[in-house]
Amino acid sequence: KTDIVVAMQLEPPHLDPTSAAAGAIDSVLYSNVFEGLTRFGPDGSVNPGLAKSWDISDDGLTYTFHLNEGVTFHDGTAMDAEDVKFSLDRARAEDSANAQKALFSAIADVEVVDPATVKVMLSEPNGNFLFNMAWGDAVIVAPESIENIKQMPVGTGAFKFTNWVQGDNITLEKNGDYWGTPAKLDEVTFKFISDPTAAFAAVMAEDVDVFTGFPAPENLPQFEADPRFQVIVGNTEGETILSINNKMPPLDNVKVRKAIAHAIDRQAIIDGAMFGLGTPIGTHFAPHNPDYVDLTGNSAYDPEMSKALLAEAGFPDGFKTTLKLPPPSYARRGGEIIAAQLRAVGIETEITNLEWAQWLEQVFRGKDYGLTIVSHTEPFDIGIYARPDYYFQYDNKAFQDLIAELNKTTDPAMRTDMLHKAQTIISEDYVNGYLFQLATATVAKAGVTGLWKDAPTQATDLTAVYWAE
Amino acid sequence: MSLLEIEGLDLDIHGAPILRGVSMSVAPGQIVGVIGESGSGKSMTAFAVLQLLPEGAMCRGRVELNGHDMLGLPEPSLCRLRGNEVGMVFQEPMTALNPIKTIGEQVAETILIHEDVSKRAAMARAREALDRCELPGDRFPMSRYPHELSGGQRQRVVIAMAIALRPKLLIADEPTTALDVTTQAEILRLIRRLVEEDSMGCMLITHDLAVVADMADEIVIMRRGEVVEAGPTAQVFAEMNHPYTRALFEASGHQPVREAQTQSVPLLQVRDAVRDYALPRNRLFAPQDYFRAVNRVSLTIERGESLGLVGESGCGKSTLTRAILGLEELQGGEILLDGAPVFSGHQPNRAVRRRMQVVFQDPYGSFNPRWKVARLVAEPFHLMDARPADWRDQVAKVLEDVGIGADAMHRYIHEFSGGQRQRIAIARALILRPELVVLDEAVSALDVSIRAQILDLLAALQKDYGLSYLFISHDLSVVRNITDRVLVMRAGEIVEQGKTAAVFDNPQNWYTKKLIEAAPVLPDHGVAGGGAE
Amino acid sequence: MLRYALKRLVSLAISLVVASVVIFAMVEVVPGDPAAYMLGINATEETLNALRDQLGLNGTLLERYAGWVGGMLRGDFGTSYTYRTPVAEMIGERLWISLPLALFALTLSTAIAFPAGIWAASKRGSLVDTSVMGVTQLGVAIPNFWFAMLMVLVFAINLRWFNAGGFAGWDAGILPAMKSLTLPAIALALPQASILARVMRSSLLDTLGEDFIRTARAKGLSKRQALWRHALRNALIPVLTIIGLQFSFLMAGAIIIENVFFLPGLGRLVFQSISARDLIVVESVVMLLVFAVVMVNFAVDLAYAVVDPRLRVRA
Amino acid sequence: MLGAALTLIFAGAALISFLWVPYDITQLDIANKIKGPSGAHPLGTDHFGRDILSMIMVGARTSIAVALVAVGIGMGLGVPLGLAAAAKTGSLLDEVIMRGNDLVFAFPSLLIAIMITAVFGASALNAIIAIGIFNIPVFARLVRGAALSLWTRDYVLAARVSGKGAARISVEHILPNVTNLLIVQGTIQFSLGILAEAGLSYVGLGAQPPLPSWGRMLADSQTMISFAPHMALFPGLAILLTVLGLNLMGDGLRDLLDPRLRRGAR
Ligand SMILES: Nc1ncnc2c1ncn2[C@@H]1O[C@H](COP(=O)(O)OP(=O)(O)OP(=O)(O)O)[C@@H](O)[C@H]1O
Ligand SMILES: Nc1ncnc2c1ncn2[C@@H]1O[C@H](COP(=O)(O)OP(=O)(O)OP(=O)(O)O)[C@@H](O)[C@H]1O
Ligand SMILES: [Mg+2]
Ligand SMILES: [Mg+2]
Repeated sequence: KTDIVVAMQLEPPHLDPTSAAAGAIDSVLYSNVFEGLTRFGPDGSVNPGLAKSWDISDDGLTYTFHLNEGVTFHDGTAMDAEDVKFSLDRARAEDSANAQKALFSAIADVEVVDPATVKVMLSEPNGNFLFNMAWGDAVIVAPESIENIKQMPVGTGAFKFTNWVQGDNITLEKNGDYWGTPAKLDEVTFKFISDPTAAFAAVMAEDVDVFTGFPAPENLPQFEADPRFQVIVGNTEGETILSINNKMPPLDNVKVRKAIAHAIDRQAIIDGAMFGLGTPIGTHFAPHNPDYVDLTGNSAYDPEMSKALLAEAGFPDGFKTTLKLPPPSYARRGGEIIAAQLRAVGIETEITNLEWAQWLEQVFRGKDYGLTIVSHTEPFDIGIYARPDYYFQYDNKAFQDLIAELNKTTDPAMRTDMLHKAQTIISEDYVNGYLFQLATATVAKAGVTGLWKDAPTQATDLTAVYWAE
Repeated sequence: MSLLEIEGLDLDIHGAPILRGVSMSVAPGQIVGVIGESGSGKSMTAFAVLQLLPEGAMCRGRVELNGHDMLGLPEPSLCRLRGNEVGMVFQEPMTALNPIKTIGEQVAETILIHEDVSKRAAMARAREALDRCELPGDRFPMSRYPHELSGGQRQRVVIAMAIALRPKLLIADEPTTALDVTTQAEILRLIRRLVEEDSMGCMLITHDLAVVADMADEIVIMRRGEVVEAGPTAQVFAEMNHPYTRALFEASGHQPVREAQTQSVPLLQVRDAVRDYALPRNRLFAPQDYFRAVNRVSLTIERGESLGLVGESGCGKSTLTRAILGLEELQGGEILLDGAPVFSGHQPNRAVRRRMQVVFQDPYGSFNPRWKVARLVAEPFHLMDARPADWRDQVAKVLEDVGIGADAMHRYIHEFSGGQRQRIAIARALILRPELVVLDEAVSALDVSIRAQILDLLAALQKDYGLSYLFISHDLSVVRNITDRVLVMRAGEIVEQGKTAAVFDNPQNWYTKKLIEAAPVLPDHGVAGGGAE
Repeated sequence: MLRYALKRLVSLAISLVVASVVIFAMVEVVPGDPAAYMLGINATEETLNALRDQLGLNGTLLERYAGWVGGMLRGDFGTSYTYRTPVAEMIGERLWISLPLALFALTLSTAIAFPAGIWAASKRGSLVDTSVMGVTQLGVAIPNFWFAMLMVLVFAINLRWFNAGGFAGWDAGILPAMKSLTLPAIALALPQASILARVMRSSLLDTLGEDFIRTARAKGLSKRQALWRHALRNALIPVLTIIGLQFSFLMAGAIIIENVFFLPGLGRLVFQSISARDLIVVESVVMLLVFAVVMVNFAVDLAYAVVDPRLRVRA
Repeated sequence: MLGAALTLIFAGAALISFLWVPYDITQLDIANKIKGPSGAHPLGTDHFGRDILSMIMVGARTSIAVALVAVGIGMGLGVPLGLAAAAKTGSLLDEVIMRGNDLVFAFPSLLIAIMITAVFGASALNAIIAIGIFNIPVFARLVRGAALSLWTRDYVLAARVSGKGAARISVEHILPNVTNLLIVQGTIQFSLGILAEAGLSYVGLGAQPPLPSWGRMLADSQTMISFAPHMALFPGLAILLTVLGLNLMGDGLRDLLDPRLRRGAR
């Protein structure tokens, strides 16, 4: 069998990974259709992509990429240094619609040396640059096909885009002219099933072969018990946190935030909302990262202490605030549990369920909220705590200086040290309630081999997938 | 040999006895009139013949139609007989026809059901039947729908359906009750002609004694599900063995005792009254069209007088009444009560309104079923500035006056019979001690015997309260017996007026003549004649 | 007849205009910026503005309304904010699922309801009547999404006779496509069929009590004949009204049912677009559905005139 | 009879829940989640370990409240509108009211309810408003139709002869005589309201947590139906039985009230 049906929850709004935040685009296209200079491996490591190697100048300001030769886009045109320059310049241009423009902010200039070599000049050293270039937002596109990219994506990957039935599926086929190791599958269909029930039913009925990011953890035991299926549970970069509006009284009081943190029983949330899936965290950092520090002790479940803290802060009878929840079930279910736990210490919450767009508008941009639950899926994003205008509105000069310093630092040991410090600061400032690292579950038919276990980025890399006998 | 033989027919519906030992017979070419007051079981007898009884009905006895035992036959055989050997005409022409089929189709259906003929042949015969019922093809094509015909014309279609196959027996259940006197006369004439032509037997059901007196060869009088008297028409009228027959006869021609009270002082004056109704617009921007329901009508009612107003349905009687009562404004002319206008400055004049009241036709529809009698009768007090403190006593008094009794005050209206209701309606009209009472068909819906009592009551009250009456009716015999003067109205206009006796005995206008001719009259021989002396 | 139709047409046009204003006004107050949604968490203000300009979100209300209505009249429903494809195309695609589904459900409900209603009415008071009435009572009371859930559990997950959801696509052939519509159509049709059967029955019983039925019986028609030749067409008038109304229920009910079975139909399109703040799609789809409902009611009005000759003259 | 009994059971459950429920549903008991029916929890527990019987009892409150207020809105606005339209037949007012009704009818109601709650936020209140709006034309039409025929009754004429104005007649004579119809239609709309609330809550646009609602219980249970069918079965049955009860009661009331109405007014 050389074809596969892969289901996922969200459908991409369009197919240009370089002009939208929607992770669903990467889930379908990353590495399969589009490739960047570097690429993420299954473990989150940064590996060579279209660039087979690179040189970094000693001041860390110039990156010279050596491109693979003989690479063509799916429309037959060649992929060369001009395309790289075009892609990077487009992403950082004034009128760019790139959702992660910050990834490119360090770039001062891009220079074509020869068709197979491109030089990128930075305005200041950036320890994350190669990592940044591996993102889906930094994939290489061609000027010839940019016009229709949203409907007809043309990349360099091992699969070619063939068709999109909006609201239902996207099909890819094997790229026979692939420059690297060819894909093992001939045809791939991505099916979009947003409803958790439908997802369960579709897998059970064997309508689909693989479901990545299976949305209903409660159903996993059934699949595990069924020899027809395998369940792969892996890590993601998603720190699931109870975000707190640090500027809204009484939440601007660190004692109140600490009280909230101690009122929360993480394990109950992981069990109740995620049916046991997820790793508790005590700070905004992925536990599988070697630089992680376990700080869960700072916010151990202790309602009595929580009540005491509230009394100390001047709220012996508790207070009332809002809890705005985006659609995913970790937020909706987690929200109900947290509300009950907070109520137990006297904090009343008014729950509002929001669609993503409303959440972005009200919470993320409007900062009109007291509490919210969301999973921050961007990898390595502790830097957001250095942005006082970010929706937590956490403003700590010491932390900001630390991060600025970190960005300039390339020495690994020093970076580790600084990262430990950063994690501790936000944990002890109780900026947010740190809940758990989101796990991802993939349910697949028994014979499917080669799927990624973890999700270091939002991708469904099928280039190595095949059916075992 | 008789065509229809009913013997000892008992009928129960869900165990309740409806008919008891009914017997009668109809011979070919004979018209048998079945009369009796409402609910006496006339229709049920007819339905028992056709075996079209309501659910839960149980028949015993013998019904034999042309040798067929109707009570014993299975349903398919009954279907073959219905429409073929016996045709039936119903009371309500407005609803007896299927509104969505053409008249041609409906008449032809009778033929198609029973005979194996082509649709074309059936249509041709339907045409013939319609022609026979005086609906000529040039004016009444078979493609017409029922709603495009008048009541009388629809009744002819129903008759055409019933006689299309020239059945041996025709049952007509109150075929003219819903129609005008003039139309009634035509339909009755048609039935008579058809009976003669085909020498059909005919069972003619009616509650109007005068109708059978004209038409029937034999009469059967029913009361509470039983036949109380039967025999050849002349003999029944002459003998009147049963007291009920006598009472019925007497009540039909009842003439209340009354003295003329007219004072020749004009109480109500109507001058050149015009009432237009806006017609619904046909097109969006079409000019507004009007229908003139009352056209330059003038009349005067004098103090203490009873003025009659007669005319066929839709001629504008009720419209005029509404204008007089100040419910609707006139488009021309004026109405004065004792010199004061009913309407002044587009507002009804309350002071004038207090002095007029009205009694309506339908004793069931003229009361709010959710109110108690006291509140109902007291409603006109609304015209006073404040309800008098002793209003309860006044209500009690007026209830006594109309012969109901004060204890009725605390009961609901559904606890009273039609006749009692009409008395309460009169009480309500009298509560403000008005000078003029308008009686719009006030006795038309009542059985003859009750009607007689109400007429007596009205006559008595006129004397006690010093009332003037405007008495509206389409029943000429009643008008003749209770009014001093009469107006004849047609198509919104008054075509003749004068002293009641003069107009009835010597009508001048052709329409008045036609109206009087059409009205069926009771024979004035026999016991009844004697009794009136 | 023509006049009747014209009059209906005028009131239809007015309805549509008012409806468009209401829909537009309502959608315009929706909080949530489509541009923000599309660009996500890390977008900068300038990118947002650039995108808003592209989407034509910066005009005045009146301009935008005029643009929207004008476009629709020309058959141009605008371009989806999120999918960046012409809305007309998206609707066109989804229509190929929603319309067959609605028609399938309507056919199913009529096919069940008519015989059931007629049967029950003709055997009034019998066991047949009682059981038809009992079953329809249940059918009216059952929440259709719950019924759908139970059907998925039984027929898709346990018995595996049908797919749990999704649409096979018309390319896959009529049969597989119809198969994927079967469970949703049943879920949609059941309550509708129950209502319709009840209306059919009571309307028939009313008509059977009319005088003209007695006339027909007196002509020699059997009960059956009277029912089929005279009662049925007359009884159809209230039934037509209900069928007309049901169309609107089917359209709306489809939103929930399409979600249960994840059919990519119009209802789900509305739902998705609401959550994505894809205003233009919401506006257009709702307007289209209202248009469809208004047109169906217009058709029902005309059907009345066909059934009932009295309406043909009463302009 | 059966209808009244079923309705009473659920109304009673809702009332009792104010005083007493088997378990406090604001307390989550994750350790005891998704347990089938047992002695301690007769209908089992849900995914947060809450007692389903208690949830259904408190949920009845929400359903009944939403449907009741929605019917109240529909009656409160629809009845006066219908009375006014009937009192002034053929007038501009009548035309405007009736066209307005037609317009509301032309909208697919659930779709608009979804839009309303989507626009103004999902909450029980907005669900009430959305359901209520679509009740207005139902009552307006019903009342207008019934009132029109009542206006031709002679007792209305008699009231006019007594000098009463249209408003007074509408209140004194028309309204009392349409109450039976209103009660019957009210029960039907009430049951439709419960269904609509369940539907809206099911898609997440009705009552918001922590307010329990039958529709949301179904939504919550949906993914667990395959291994915990009791979670979907009982709330669904609650809806089914309540609606069934109300419908049966509506039919019963119609039979009870209608002939009297007909007899009273002939
Ligand atoms: N379907 C029915 N079920 C029960 N009783 C009925 C039914 N139809 C008529 N009746 C009763 O049968 C009796 C006779 O009714 P029938 O219709 O024969 O009277 P009628 O003499 O024709 O009166 P009318 O002059 O009013 O037509 C009445 O008391 C009536 O109440
Ligand atoms: N509100 C109205 N609008 C339009 N036309 C009306 C209205 N009321 C009455 N008419 C018409 O006015 C004419 C006279 O009606 P009216 O009720 O006065 O007749 P009537 O003589 O009382 O008849 P009946 O004996 O049947 O009571 C009829 O042709 C009727 O159709
Ligand atoms: Mg009769
Ligand atoms: Mg009249």
